Amino acid sequence: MISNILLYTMIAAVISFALGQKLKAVRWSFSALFLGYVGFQLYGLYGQWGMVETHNIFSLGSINFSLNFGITKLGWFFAFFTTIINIMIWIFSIVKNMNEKEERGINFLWILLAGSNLAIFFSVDWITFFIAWEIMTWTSFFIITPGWKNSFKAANWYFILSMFGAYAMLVGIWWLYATPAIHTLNIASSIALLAKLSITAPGTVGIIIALFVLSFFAKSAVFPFHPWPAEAHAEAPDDFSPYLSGIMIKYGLYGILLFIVPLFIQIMKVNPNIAMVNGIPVYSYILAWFGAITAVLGTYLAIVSNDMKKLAAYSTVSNIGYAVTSMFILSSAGVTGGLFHVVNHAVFKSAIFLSLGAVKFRTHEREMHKLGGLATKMPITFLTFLLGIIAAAGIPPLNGYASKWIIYQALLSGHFPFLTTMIFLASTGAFLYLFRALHSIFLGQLPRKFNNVKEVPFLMQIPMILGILSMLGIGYAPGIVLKPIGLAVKAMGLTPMTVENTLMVGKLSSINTAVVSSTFIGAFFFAFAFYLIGKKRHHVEPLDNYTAGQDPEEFGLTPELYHFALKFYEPVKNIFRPIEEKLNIKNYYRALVRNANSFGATLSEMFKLSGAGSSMIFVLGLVVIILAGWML
Amino acid sequence: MIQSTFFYTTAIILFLIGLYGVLTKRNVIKTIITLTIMETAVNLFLVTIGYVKNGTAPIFTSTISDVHKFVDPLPQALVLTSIVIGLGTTALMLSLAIRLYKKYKTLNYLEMDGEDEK
Amino acid sequence: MIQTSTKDLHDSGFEKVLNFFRKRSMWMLHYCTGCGAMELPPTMTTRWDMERFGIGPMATPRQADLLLITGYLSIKSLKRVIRTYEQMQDPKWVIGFGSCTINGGIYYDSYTVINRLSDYIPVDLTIEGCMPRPEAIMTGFQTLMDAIQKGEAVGYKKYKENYEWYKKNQDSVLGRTEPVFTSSEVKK
Amino acid sequence: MIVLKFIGYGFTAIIIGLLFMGIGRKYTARIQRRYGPPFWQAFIDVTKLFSKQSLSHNWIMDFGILMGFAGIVGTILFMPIGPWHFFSLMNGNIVIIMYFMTIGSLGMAMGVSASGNPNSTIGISRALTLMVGYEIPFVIAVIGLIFVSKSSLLGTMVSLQSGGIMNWNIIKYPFGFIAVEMALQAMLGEKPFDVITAPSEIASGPMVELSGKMMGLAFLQHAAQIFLETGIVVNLFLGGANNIWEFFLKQFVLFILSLTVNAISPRFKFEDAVKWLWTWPTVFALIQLLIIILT
Amino acid sequence: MKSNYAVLLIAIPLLVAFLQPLFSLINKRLTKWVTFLTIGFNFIYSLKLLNYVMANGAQIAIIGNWKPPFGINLYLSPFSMLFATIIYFVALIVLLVYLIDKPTEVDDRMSIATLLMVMASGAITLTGDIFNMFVFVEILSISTVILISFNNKGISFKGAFRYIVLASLGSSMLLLAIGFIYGSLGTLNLASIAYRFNLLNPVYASVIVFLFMAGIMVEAELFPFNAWVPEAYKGSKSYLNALLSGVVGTTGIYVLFRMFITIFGSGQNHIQVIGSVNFNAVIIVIGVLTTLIGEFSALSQKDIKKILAFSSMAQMGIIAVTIGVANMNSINAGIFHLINHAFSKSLLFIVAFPIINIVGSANIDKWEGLGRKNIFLAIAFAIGSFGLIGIPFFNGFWSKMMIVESVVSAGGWMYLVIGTILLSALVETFYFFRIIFKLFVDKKIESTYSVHIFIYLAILILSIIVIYIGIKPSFLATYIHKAAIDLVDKSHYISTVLGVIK
Repeated sequence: MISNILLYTMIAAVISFALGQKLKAVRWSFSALFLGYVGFQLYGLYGQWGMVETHNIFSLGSINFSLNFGITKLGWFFAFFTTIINIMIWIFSIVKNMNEKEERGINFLWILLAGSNLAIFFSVDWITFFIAWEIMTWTSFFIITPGWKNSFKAANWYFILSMFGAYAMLVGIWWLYATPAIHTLNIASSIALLAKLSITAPGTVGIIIALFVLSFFAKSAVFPFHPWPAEAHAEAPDDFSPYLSGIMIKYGLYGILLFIVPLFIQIMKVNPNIAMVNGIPVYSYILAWFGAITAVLGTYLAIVSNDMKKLAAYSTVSNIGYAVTSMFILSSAGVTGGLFHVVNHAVFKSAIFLSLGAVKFRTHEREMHKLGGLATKMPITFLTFLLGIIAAAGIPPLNGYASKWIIYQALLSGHFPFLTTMIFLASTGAFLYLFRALHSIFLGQLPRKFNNVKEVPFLMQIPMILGILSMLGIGYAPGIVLKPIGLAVKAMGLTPMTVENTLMVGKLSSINTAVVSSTFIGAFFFAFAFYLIGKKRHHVEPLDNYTAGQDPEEFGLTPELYHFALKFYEPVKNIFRPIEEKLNIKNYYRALVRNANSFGATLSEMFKLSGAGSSMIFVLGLVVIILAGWML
Repeated sequence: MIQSTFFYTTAIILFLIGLYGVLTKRNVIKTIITLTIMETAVNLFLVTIGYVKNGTAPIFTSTISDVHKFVDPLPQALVLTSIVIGLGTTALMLSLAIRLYKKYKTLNYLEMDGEDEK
Repeated sequence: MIQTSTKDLHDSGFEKVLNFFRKRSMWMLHYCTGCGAMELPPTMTTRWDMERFGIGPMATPRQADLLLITGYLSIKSLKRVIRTYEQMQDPKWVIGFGSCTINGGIYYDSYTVINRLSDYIPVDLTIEGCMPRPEAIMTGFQTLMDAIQKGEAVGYKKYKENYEWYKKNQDSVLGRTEPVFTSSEVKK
Repeated sequence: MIVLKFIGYGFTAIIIGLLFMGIGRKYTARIQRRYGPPFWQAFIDVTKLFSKQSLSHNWIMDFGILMGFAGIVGTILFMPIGPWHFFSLMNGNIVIIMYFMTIGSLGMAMGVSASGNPNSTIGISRALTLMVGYEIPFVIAVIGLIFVSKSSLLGTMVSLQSGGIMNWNIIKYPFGFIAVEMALQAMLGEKPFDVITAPSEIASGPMVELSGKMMGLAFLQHAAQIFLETGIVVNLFLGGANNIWEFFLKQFVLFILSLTVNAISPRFKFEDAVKWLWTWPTVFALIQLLIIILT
Repeated sequence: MKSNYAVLLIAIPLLVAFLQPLFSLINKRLTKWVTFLTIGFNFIYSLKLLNYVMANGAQIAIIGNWKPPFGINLYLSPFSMLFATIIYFVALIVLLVYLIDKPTEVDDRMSIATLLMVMASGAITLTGDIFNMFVFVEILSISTVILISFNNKGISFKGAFRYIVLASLGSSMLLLAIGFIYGSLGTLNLASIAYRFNLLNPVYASVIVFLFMAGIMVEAELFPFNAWVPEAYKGSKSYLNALLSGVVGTTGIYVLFRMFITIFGSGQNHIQVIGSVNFNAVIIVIGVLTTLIGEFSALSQKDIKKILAFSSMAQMGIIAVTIGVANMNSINAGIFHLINHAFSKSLLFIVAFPIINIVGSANIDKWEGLGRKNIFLAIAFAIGSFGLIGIPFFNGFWSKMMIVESVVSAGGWMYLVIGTILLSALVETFYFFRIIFKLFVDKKIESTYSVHIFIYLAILILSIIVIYIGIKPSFLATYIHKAAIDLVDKSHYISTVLGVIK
C-alpha cells in the first residue's frame, strides 16, 4: 500500500515533467489533485499500525539492503498533516505559476519531494530513512535554486549544512550497525538495544546520539546550524517557502521524536545510573539548551532583518527552538507540546509565508521598507498574515497559544526556570519582529507605485482562508490535534496529557480554550459598545497626518518617505552590537568556506610545482608514507 | 661476493642519483637523462641478481654440468626487455621534449605557461 | 465678507451638557512662534498652575482642543497654522496672544507678517498685551471657558460656514509667497 | 447573568483605573507644589474625548484600537480581584494573563501604526522593545513564585498567602518584589521609562494620530491597564485581598509608589532603559530565583 | 581447454594494432572502425568468458604449454574477467564517440595507441606473471602518453611528459621490486610468489611491497604519484579522459587489489599485507590523503576536465581505503565502487565532450544555460554526477553506503578516516551540484554544433547502466560477490594456478 503510493508518486512526477511548458496550470492542478488522492489514501491507512512492507534491494557480503515501510502513529500523524499542508500550498501554486515564470522541473522535483516526505515518515529502518532523507535533500536543493543565480548561494547554505548532517547520520547508522550489541538497522529495535547498551557503554551511545542529533539539528536549523533557513527561504520560489518552513524544517524534529526522544525515555527507564538534571538525562538537558539558544538567536536575527522572507525564516528557526526545548524535557507535556507546536507552526507559518507569497506575487518586492499600507488593498492577505502572527506570537485565542501554553506547562512543571526564561524572552521578542513585519508590509503608508495593487485571485485566497480557518479551529478546539498526538506520545512510552476537545489539563493549571476564545469575543463586543458612543468617525487620507504643520507635498514628503520601516529596531541592534560583532556564527561558516577554497587552490597549485617529477608532492607523500608505516 | 655487493651498492647509488635528478631537475632534457640513469641502475641491479662469479652460460654440455656455476638467464632476459622498453620510453620522451620546445620555446618545465583554456 | 453671524451657530441641547466637560478639559496645542511662548511656562507651573482647570499641553493637533497662537505670525508660519488648525478635531478653539494677532503689533508694517489673525482662521479669543502676563492668560482661559459653557465659542463652526471666505483670505496672502515655493503648489 | 458580570468587571476596572489616574495627577501636582486638577479629571477627559469628533485613516485603525481595549478588558477577567473571580478553572492563570495582555498591546500597536505616522510607529517600536526589557525580570520573578506555589494560578498563589502579613510574598520574597516593582514602573510607562510617549520627542508617540473617541478608547485602555498591572502585582506579592476595597487600596498603594518615582525622575535614554531593566531588576529577580531554588 | 583461447583477448588486439598501417592505406577512417570492432570482439568474448568463469570457477590459460610456475599463464577468475569486461566495455563506449569525432591526420596512429592501451589494460587484469604485468604496464603508459600527446596542444605535451616521467619512475620501481622478488623468491609467477611470500624476511618483504606499490600508484592515480593527473586530463580530449579514468585508473586499482589482497595478503578474512610495516595503514593513509587532496583541489577548479580529473583521483583514494581496510565487506564495496566509478566517470567525461563543443569552453562558468539548450545532455550529466556522489537510486549510493559501513565497522582510528572521506564527499557533492546548477541557469547559448547520434547512444547506454545499477544492484551483486571471494581466497588462487600443493 505505502510502496504503491510512493510508486504512484514517482509516476506522477514523470507525468508532470512530461507535460509541456504550455500546460502549467494543468501540471499544478494535476499535482494538487494527485496529492489530494494521496491524502485520501493516507486517511484510509489510519489505524493500520504495525503494518510493514519489505522490498529487498540486494545483499552483498554481510549486509542486506532492503526498503522497509511501515506505519507508526507518529509517522502517520506527520505524513497526514504535512500532506494536507502541501495540498494547501499547491492550490496556491496553481495561480502563482500560471502568472509567473515557472521552471518545469520544480513541479517534478516537488512531487518527488512529497514522495520522499512520505517515505521519511513511513520508513521503519535506517537505510530507508536515509534514502528518503537524501532524496529529500537534493530535490529540495534544486527547487530552491532552479537555475536562479542569486538563489544558488542561498541554497548552498542549506545544502552544505544538510549534507553535513546527512553524512553524520550515515556514520551514525553504520556505527549502530557495527556495534556488536546492536547490529540492527531497524529503528524501533535499535532504540531498545541502544538504551540497554547505555548501561555498559555510555560513551558509544553518546557518540551515536551526537551523530544523529547533528543530522537532525542541521536539518531543523537548530543552533549552530541556524543560518540556512534565512538564506534558503528568502531565495526559494515564493510558493516553496511555505513548504520549506512548514514542512521541510520539521524533518529534523521528526527525527528527534522518532529516535532521540524515545531513546532518552528508554534510557531513563532502563538505566538508573545515568547523570540526571532535574529528572532528565544531562545530555537531554544540554540539547534542550540548544533549543533555547536557537529560540533566542532566531528571534534576535528576525528582529534585525529587513527582508520579509528572511524575517519569517528566522521566526521559523526560533519556533523550532521552542519545539526542540520542549521535546527534550522528555515529560509527557513536553513531548506533546513540542509535537503540537510543530503542527501549529506548520499551519501558521505556511499561512504567513503564503500571505508573503501573495504580497510578493502582486508587488515583486521583498525588502520590507519598500512596501507598506497594503492592508487596505489586500484585506484577505492582511487578515491571514495578522492571524498568522497572532498565532506565531502565541496570543490567545489562536492555535500558537495552545501549544505555547503546553510548552510552558512542561517547562514550569519540570522546574526549568532558566529555560523558561529563555523561551519567554524569545516569545516576547517574537512580538517585536512580527509586529515589525505587519507594520512594514501591511500598515503605514502605501507607496504610490502600489496604488493599483489588487487582492490576489480567489484560487490563491482559498489556501489562505483555509489557513485562517485551521488556525482558528485548532485554537478553539486543540483537542482535535492533541488526540492523535496523544496516541503518538503513548507509543513513546509516556502517559499522554488529559485533553478534551476544548480542554487541556496540565500539572500546574488547566485551560479551556473555548472559554478563552469566547472571552476575547465578549471583550471585543464590550469594547465595540464603547466604540458606538459619540459621533461617527470620519475617514481621512493616509497622508493627512501630523507633520508638524508642514504640507507634505510642499515639503517633498512622499508616502515612501513617510513610512517608517527601515532600521526599525536599530536600538535593539545597538544594544546587541558588541556581542554580535564578536559572535557571528555566519562569519565562522564563511571563513570555513573561504579556507576550504584556498586550501583547495593551494593543493591544486601544488601539482604544478617543481618540474616534471613534482618533487614537492613526492617528498610530501614519501614522508607521509613513512610516517604512516612507522606509526600505525 | 664482494663484487656483487659492490654492484648492488652502485645500483642503489645510481638509482638515488636518478631519483634526485628526476625530482629536482626542471630542465626537460636533464629529467630525461636522470631517468635514463635510473633505468640503468635498475638494469644493473637485475643483472647483478643473476650474476655468479666465474659463471657459465646455463647450457648443459658435456663439460659443464655444475648447476651452481650457471648464470641465471632470466634476469638477463628481463634486462633485455627492460632495455628495449627503456629505449622506447626515452625516444618517446625526447620526441615530447622536441614538441614541448616547439610549443613553448623553452626547455624549463616551469616556464611552460599559457594556453590553458579549452 | 463673513456670511453668517456666530449667533446662529451657538450650541444647544445636549451639546451644552457636553460643553461642561469640554471646558473642564481643554487640551492645548501652543504654536510658539512669538515671544508669548515665554509666558506659558509660568502659567503651567507651580505659580499659576493651569492644570487645575484641566488645561494641559498636547503634542499633536489631533488631540488638542485649543490652539494658542503666541504672538506674531509670519506668512510662512501661517501656512502651518492653517494646516494645524484644519487637522484639529471639532470642537476646537483658537486663542490669539498679544497685539500681534490683533493688528500686527510692532510688526504692523512688515511685509512678512500678517496683521489680523482672525482674517485667516476664526479666533475665539484674543488676549491683549505685548505680551500678556500670566494673570491675563489665566483670565483669558476663564473667559473662554465661560464662553464654551454658554455655547458661544463656536469659531470652528464659523470657519466651516465661511470656508470660502477664509480660503480667499488665506490665498491672498499665501499667493504672495508663490515665487518662494516650488511649482507644485502653485496649481493649488 | 454572565454578561452582566462581564460588564461589571469591565466597568470596575475602568472606573478604578480612571480614578487612579485622576488621583495620580493630583498627587503629582501636590508633589510639584501645584494645586492640581480635581480627582475626577480623568472622567472629564474621557467624556470630552468621546464627545469630540474623531477620525481614522482606515478600518484597521478602528479595529486595532478596539482590539487593544478588548485585550486588556478580556485579561482582567482572568485576574482574581479580591474575592471576585470570573473563571474558577483558570482563576488567574498567569500564562494566559501574560499572553492575553499582549492582545492589548498588539491591537494598540496595529491601530496606531495603521495611521501611517512614523512618530506613532517609532513609539510602538520603543514600546515593544521596552516590553522585552521589563518582561524578563518580571517573568523570572513570577517563575520563582510558580515554583514555590506549585501552580500557575494567581488564585492559588493568593490563597497560599492568606493568614496575615507575614505570609505575603513581599515579606517572603522581597527581592522578587523589588524586581517586579521596577518592572511595573516600566509596564505602566511612568518615568523614568516614559520613552514611549515622549511628547516633545516623537509627539506623544503611539497616540499621535488618535483623536476623539479613538483617544478615548486608548485612555480607557490605559486606565484598565493600570488596574490590571497593579492588580497582578497585588495578587502576586501583596496577598490578594479579602474584599475588593482592600484590593483597590493595595493597588492604589502600588500605584502611588510608582507615581512618586515618576514625579521625581528624569527620563532614561531608550537603550539605557532596556539595559537598566536587564541589569538591576533582572539581577534582583535572579537572586530571588536562586534563593527559591536553593532552599 | 576452452580457457586457453583467452589469450586471444591479448593476441588479437596486438595483431590488429600492427596491421593498422595496412588498413590506413585503404582509408584512415577504416582504422577507427577496425579498432572499434576489435574491442567489440574483446568485449563480447570476455563477457562470454566471464559467464563461463562465473559458472565454472577460476581457470588458467597456459601459454605455450609451459605449466606454471615455469611458463606464463593467464588467470581467468570472476574478479579478473569482471574487470577485463568492464575495461573493454568502457573502451567500447569511448570508441563509439571516437568513431564520429572529426577525422584527423593521426587517426591511424591513434587507433594503434588506443588498441594497445586497451589491450595492455586487459592483459594486466588477466596475466599471472609479474614481469608480464610490468611489460603491459609499460605498454599501457606509453600508449597512454601517445594518446594524450595526440591532442597536439602545449598542455597535452606537458601532461604527457609529466606522465611519462612519473610512469618511468614508477616502472623503474616496479622493475626494482620485480628484481627483489626474483632475487629472493626465484620466481616471477604470481601464484608462486603468493605461495612463498610469507617466507620472506619481513623487512625485505616490506621493501618489495613498498616498491611495488610505488610503481603501480602512478596508474592508480594515488598520491604522491598523481602529479600527472590534472595536466594530462586537461591536455587530452574529454572522451579520451574516460579511457584515462575508466581504463588506466581502473587497471591501476585492479593491480593494487590483486597484489595487496591476494598476492601480498595474509589470507582469509581480515587481510593484512605481509611485512614488517603495516601497509594496510599506509595505503589507507594514502587513500585518505588522495581523496582529501583530490576533492579539495577539484573544489577550486573551473575547468571541467580538471574537476573530473581531481574527482577521479579522489575516488581512487576512496577505493584505496577499502583495500587497506580489507575486510570482506570493504572489498565488496571497493570492487563495487570501482565499477560504479568506471561507469559514472566515463559517462561524465563523454557528456562533457559534446557540452564543451556546444559551449565552446571547458570552463564551467561558461556552461550556464546548457540545460535550456540541450536538456538531454544536462540530465545525463546530472545522472553521472548523481551516480558519482551517491544519490539514492543511482549506482554510487550503494557502493558508498557499503564503503562507509565497512570502514566504520573496522573501528578504531577508522572513524577519523571515514570522517575525512565524508568531508571530502561533502565537498564533492557541493562542486558537482554547483555544476548541475550551472547547467540549468536561465541563459541563452548560441551554438550550431549538433550532437551526433552515436554520442547520444553512448550517453544513453551509460546512463541506463548507472540508473539500472542504482535501482537494481542485485544483478551486479552476484558478480561482485564471486569476485571478492576470488580475490580473498589466496589458497584457491595458488591451487588453481599451481595445482594442488601440499
